Amino acid sequence: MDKATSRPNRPALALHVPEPPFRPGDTPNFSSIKVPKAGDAPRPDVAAKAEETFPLCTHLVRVLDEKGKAVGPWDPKLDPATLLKMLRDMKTVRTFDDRMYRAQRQGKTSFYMKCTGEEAIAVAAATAMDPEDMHFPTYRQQGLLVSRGYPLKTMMCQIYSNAGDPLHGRQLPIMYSDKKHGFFSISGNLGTQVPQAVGWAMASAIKGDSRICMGWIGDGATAEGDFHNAMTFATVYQAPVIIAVVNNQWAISSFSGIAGAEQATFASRAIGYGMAGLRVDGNDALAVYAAVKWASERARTNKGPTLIEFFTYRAEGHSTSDDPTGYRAKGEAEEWPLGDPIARLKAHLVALGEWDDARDAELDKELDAMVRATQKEAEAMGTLPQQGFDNIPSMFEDVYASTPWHLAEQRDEALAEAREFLGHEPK
Amino acid sequence: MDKATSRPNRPALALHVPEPPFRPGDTPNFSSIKVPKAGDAPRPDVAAKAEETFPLCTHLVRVLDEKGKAVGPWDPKLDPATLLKMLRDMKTVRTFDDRMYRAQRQGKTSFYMKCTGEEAIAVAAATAMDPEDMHFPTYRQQGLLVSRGYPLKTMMCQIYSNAGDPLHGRQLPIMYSDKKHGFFSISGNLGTQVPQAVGWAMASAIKGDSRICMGWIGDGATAEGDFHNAMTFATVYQAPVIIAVVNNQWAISSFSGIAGAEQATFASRAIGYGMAGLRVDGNDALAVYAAVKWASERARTNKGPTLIEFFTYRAEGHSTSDDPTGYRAKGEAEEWPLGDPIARLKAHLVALGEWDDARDAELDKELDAMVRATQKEAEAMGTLPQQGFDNIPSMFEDVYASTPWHLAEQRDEALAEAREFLGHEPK
Amino acid sequence: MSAVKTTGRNMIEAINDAHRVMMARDEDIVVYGEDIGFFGGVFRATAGLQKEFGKTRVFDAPISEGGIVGTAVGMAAYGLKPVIEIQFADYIYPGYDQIVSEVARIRYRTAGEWTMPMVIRSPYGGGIFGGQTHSQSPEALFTHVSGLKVVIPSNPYDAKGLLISAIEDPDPVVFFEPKRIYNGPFDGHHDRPVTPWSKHELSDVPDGHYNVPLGKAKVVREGEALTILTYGTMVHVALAAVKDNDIDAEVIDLRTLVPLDIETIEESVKKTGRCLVVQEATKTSGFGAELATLVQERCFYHLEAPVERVTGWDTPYPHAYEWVYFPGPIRMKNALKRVLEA
Amino acid sequence: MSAVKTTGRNMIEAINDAHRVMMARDEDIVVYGEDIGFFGGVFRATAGLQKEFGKTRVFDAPISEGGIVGTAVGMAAYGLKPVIEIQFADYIYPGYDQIVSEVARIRYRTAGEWTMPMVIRSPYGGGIFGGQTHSQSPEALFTHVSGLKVVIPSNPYDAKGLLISAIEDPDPVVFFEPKRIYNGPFDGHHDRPVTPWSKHELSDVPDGHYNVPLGKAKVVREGEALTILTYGTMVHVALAAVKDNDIDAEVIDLRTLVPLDIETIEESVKKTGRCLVVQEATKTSGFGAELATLVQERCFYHLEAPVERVTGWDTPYPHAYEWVYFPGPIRMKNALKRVLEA
Ligand SMILES: Cc1ncc(C[n+]2csc(CCOP(=O)(O)OP(=O)(O)O)c2C)c(N)n1
Ligand SMILES: Cc1ncc(C[n+]2csc(CCOP(=O)(O)OP(=O)(O)O)c2C)c(N)n1
Ligand SMILES: [Mg+2]
Ligand SMILES: [Mg+2]
Repeated sequence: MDKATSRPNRPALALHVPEPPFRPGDTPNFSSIKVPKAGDAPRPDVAAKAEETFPLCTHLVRVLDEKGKAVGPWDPKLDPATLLKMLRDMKTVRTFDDRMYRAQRQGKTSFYMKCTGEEAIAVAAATAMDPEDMHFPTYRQQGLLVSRGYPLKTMMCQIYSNAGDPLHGRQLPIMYSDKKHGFFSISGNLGTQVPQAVGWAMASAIKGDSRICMGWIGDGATAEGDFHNAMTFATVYQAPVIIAVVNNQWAISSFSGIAGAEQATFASRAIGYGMAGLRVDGNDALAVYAAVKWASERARTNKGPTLIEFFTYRAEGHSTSDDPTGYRAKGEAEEWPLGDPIARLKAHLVALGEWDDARDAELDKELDAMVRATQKEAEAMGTLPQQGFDNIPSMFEDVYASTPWHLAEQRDEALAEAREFLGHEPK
Repeated sequence: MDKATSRPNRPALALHVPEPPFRPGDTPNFSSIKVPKAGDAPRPDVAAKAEETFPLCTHLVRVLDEKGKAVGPWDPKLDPATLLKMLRDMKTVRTFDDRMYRAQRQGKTSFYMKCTGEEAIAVAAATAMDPEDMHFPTYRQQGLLVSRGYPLKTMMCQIYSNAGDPLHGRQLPIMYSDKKHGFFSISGNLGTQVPQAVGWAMASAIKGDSRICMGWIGDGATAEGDFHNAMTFATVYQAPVIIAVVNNQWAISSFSGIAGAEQATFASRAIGYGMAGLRVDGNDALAVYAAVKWASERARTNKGPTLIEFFTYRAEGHSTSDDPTGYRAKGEAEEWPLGDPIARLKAHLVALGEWDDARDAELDKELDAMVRATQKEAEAMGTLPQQGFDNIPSMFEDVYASTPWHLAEQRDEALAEAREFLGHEPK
Repeated sequence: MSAVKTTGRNMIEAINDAHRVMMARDEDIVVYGEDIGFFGGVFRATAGLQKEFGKTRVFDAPISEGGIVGTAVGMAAYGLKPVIEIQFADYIYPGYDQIVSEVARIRYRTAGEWTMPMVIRSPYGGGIFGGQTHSQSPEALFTHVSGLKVVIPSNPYDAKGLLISAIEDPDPVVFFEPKRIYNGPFDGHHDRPVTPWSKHELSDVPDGHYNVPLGKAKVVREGEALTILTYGTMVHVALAAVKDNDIDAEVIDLRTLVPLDIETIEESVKKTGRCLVVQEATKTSGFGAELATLVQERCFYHLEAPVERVTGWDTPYPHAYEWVYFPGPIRMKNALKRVLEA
Repeated sequence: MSAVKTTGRNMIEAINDAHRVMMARDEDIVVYGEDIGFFGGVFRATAGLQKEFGKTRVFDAPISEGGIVGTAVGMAAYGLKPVIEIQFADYIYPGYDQIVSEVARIRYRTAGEWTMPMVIRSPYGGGIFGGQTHSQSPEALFTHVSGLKVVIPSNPYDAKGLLISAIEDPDPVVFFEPKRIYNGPFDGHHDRPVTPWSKHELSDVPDGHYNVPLGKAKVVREGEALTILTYGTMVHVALAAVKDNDIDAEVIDLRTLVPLDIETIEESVKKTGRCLVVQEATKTSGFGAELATLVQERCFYHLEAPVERVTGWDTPYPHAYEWVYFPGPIRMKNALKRVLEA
């Protein structure tokens, strides 16, 4: 290269490379994270100008205080039945995650991803939206499906790529898709779903429909150009969409600083576009519910899109392919100042007098049994190692609406190969 | 499609499609544009926290008042020689644009793009930066080259794709490139140069160099994912870079609202990333100079990147391929509230007692004569219609550092074809 | 049956009319792209549509090809049929991820629950002194992506009929329009005056709805000496070369690249025993390679000579050297000679 | 000359070592990509580099392939040599515009004033149950782009030597690493136990600097019956098939796809008179089509049979049907039969 110049009065430049506060071996201490008091954040009118929300982009909408009391203007004042359903759904998600993680470890499938510590977000968001509303999720919103009553067995069948998999074994485990439950096909490609969510919302607006849409993305993936594409289109056309950034502090091994979190919150991105923005305690199911409700009412009344950052923590590894002890300090999840979302919602219900430890333990048992039983049923339809040679023609379907000659030829060739490999006609 | 649902208490959604205030046939009236008084904007310390600049993202840094006086904290207090050089450079750009536009109309080349009304921006930016600093320009920063003393004749030769074209006739007219003048090769693909500018700045920081970098982009092109990529990388690594958005209100036929300007200024994008941001009167050479100086000092002292929006107006068509009367009202340029940058700088010099109408007319004449003479020289080296069959082997060079067999074969074939077409050995 | 009313149209007018006909028939069609609304597009393909169908069905988009395609995916998922314009094929790359990873895959990965009926229109090809970034022919970057259909018309009649079929197709179609022949056919003789479409019979374009089916090639000239496989602008260059050199070639206008009309190709090559494939795109890994490979795979024992290629060179499209780059009459002639004399 | 010291290395270790050797020799090399810094990359290719060479030469990048490539362009323009990692080839598309429109073109459009020496590394290919988006083989989307070199190693020795050559090359190199064979060669028999690289002679990797030149193929098996052209994982599948079926094939590991070693190919095919091209990528418009076309263009009169292709199918790579998709031993055997018995 040309020689770097050093000139009078021209100091040497230096590159800043962000580094997370703790690495393996360190003792995590999150006291530097400012956690505003529950109830502190003001709640603008749903029809407020976007700029009224800007202070909330660096604040934190919180409803549940340390004692499990719901406080402040964002308290959604939910009835106990709804609260209990959310608790149940969140626990279901966690139980499901644990079972499926084990199933992967047992070699029953290739891959799994948990959302431990983030259960409140998808579950409360699903609860706050209408069932007809649409979601363009990432891979950590299994709570949407659970909350909307999608069969756990079908989820498991997808994970096992077995005969009950509605996606015919084509997708990586956990890449669910279900139109009826308003859950768009998860993509392996990060970020792509957010402009898609905006497009869906634009379509709904074009048709004078009443359904709105929510697009989900992780903190790390906000760096993709598609995030900007989504923000731009949502702003320009004032699309009835909610864009949710789940900031769980990590993107595989990269901490959120690598996505820009050192200089601004993710909610602040909204300010740059003149979009309404909220930063929300993602481990507080009530705050999540209230924020999504607020944004959905705004979208529903043609007041424009909202960006919501859910501040949370990825309590486990990125996926079954990941071992976080290689890059972050042990015990971070325990130190995380926003606590565990399930414990906090439980405490709230207990504080309300609607719940107690005994019932809680009972529920855990019930869910564990239910998930185990469901797992048995799902496994009766097969696990991954047994898959891959049944119904081979299906593999050549849905590339196009109908099968062109070249795929027909390839299908026949594949069938002949399978026949030879198996020593018999494939099923 | 499924039928759009209409549900109780769920109002019909509607798509908002931005529309510029004036269309052909309308009488433009820009009184709704808020133009803060010159001198009004505060000037934060160069080392200030990024957030101190946020109010400036919706303000407008202006130095020259209506009487041509330089006022307020941003007055760079330039010496008359510098001011006169800027005036001369801006006039040179305009004269050059006019001549080259005509040359295209006369069939001497395929394409041309003017920057009329925007001359202050590139010229004052070049003046404020060090000559060793780097630019990643778009196609409307010819003022950078002019200010840095790049030969007009070489620019013309590039436009004519003739024997004097340093780019060997490979690039569309005006897609200049010159390393010595710190002017990176203009790309036909919008937006790509901004993350490149950030990368260059990162490299300079990695090497402990002292040179900084400026990346340029139009208002319309900010919608590209690459703009976000640039903002993200610049923020994360605190790259010593200035990102300049030239908001000339139009992107071919689309007004800035289609890029998101209805909801936020382009400078505001900076806030979303926690980057310093300035919004500057682009028709005020002194304000441009002062803002670039501020941002460059910031970058140079490892205080991080700055986004600057230059607020201006594209006074002519997009290019020789465009006729703006098809989509915007006549007379917009004349009504533009920020005036003409050349007239304003001239007025300032007159107000300073350093200039007068006679000298101004003299200068115009001189520049006109100089540009015409240069044009003659350039045309003596050929215009586009005569090009295309000389030095054919050069067309196969620089695809790679050395010519692989397949390009060598193709070169020989092309030469044989040319021989046959011309009826003689090509030059 | 009464005679079909026709109107003389160039390719742009034919494409414009296809939009108009389909938008009137199907309320779910939305049209957007850069500068396509009020202004009607830099090539005027969408002129008048916003006025006729309103701003929420025809509108300008931000300069974000990724956003244009990405939102189109969402719209298609909702149930609309987006017909989007990428201003130049050279600028499709920022949308490439959404096209390859999403548009092309969604039917498959959702087992057909979500489909992606959409048309991605884009002017492509050189010959207008557009330099490196207004001249590219990137079709091979799409023919390699399963799940996409790739269509390229060569005249106004086909342009309208194919675009209507593309819009009606249940699958995503990348629709490349050879911009060099928007206003008139081009025979490759850049040094001769051009003729407008009005002199050409295929500019007699029926009013109203009609289809030119996807996946069907057209034998535009019957012949015995060799088979020429081509599409877009090069159809005209090939026809002219055949005429200029007085060769009894069978010229096939593929019209759809994926799925390919293999039957018509095989039938012809088996008859002629010789084959030339012609593309304007850069040579290496172009679609011509797929064509040549298929032909020799399926007609090997009928071939009397290697399948030859006429292509652009493996360089960017250099502004001033346009006519050295463009696969014109001499390149055609030499290749014809090679194929016939081998 | 003293004997070269070697160390047993798998492909990841060889690639890691190439980085280390080159970074020590050339201060202008910077390495970045998603998760490649402290953690050392999801496949560990950059393990230990940050510690050894510091955070400003080895660092994590935001999840923005467009930004990674875009900033690399700027760094190369400055004079550095970026060696960047795209975590999976399936995720290269957001960076496609910068690669195609910028990286590949800048030397040309600046008449050589700016060059783009950089290496874009990315794991590619299937066979690890990665499903549709961790299995793709997109090499043909790059071989069509003039200005890029495309390199694919098939063993640790070549991986290190080719990566060193790629880093030293003055032009941009897209370096695809067959992830299926990172830890051991794979013969396509998914139902048989795998062997680690340590059992393979090409895991005996010299320490320090050495080159395997770009643009040179390697005849990995000499033979007379037919020529097999392939690269990456498929080299091992081809060798195994040849062995299993006791065929005297000449197997050529291309190593560099662009620029191609046409001499070695021609020489071999002219000798054997038969040719099979083998790619893992989807069939239509794959690089195999270019190979088959070149072979029949240049060796037509030596060919006794059509050039056949063994490829993946024209579908996405379906998770559960991995071994139906993968061009394994049976597909190989059938194709060998076709080529030999024709
Ligand atoms: C375009 C693209 N690039 C890279 C990857 C690989 N990848 C998968 S998940 C992941 C991290 C995402 O982090 P974040 O967005 O924060 O989501 P989280 O996993 O924390 O929920 C990466 C880099 C990908 N899937 N797609
Ligand atoms: C990626 C890409 N998309 C589209 C175009 C076509 N195009 C060229 S200039 C232009 C308008 C740019 O407007 P703006 O960024 O505001 O810059 P200005 O022309 O006003 O200086 C468009 C759409 C392009 N060159 N590149
Ligand atoms: Mg995360
Ligand atoms: Mg503009």
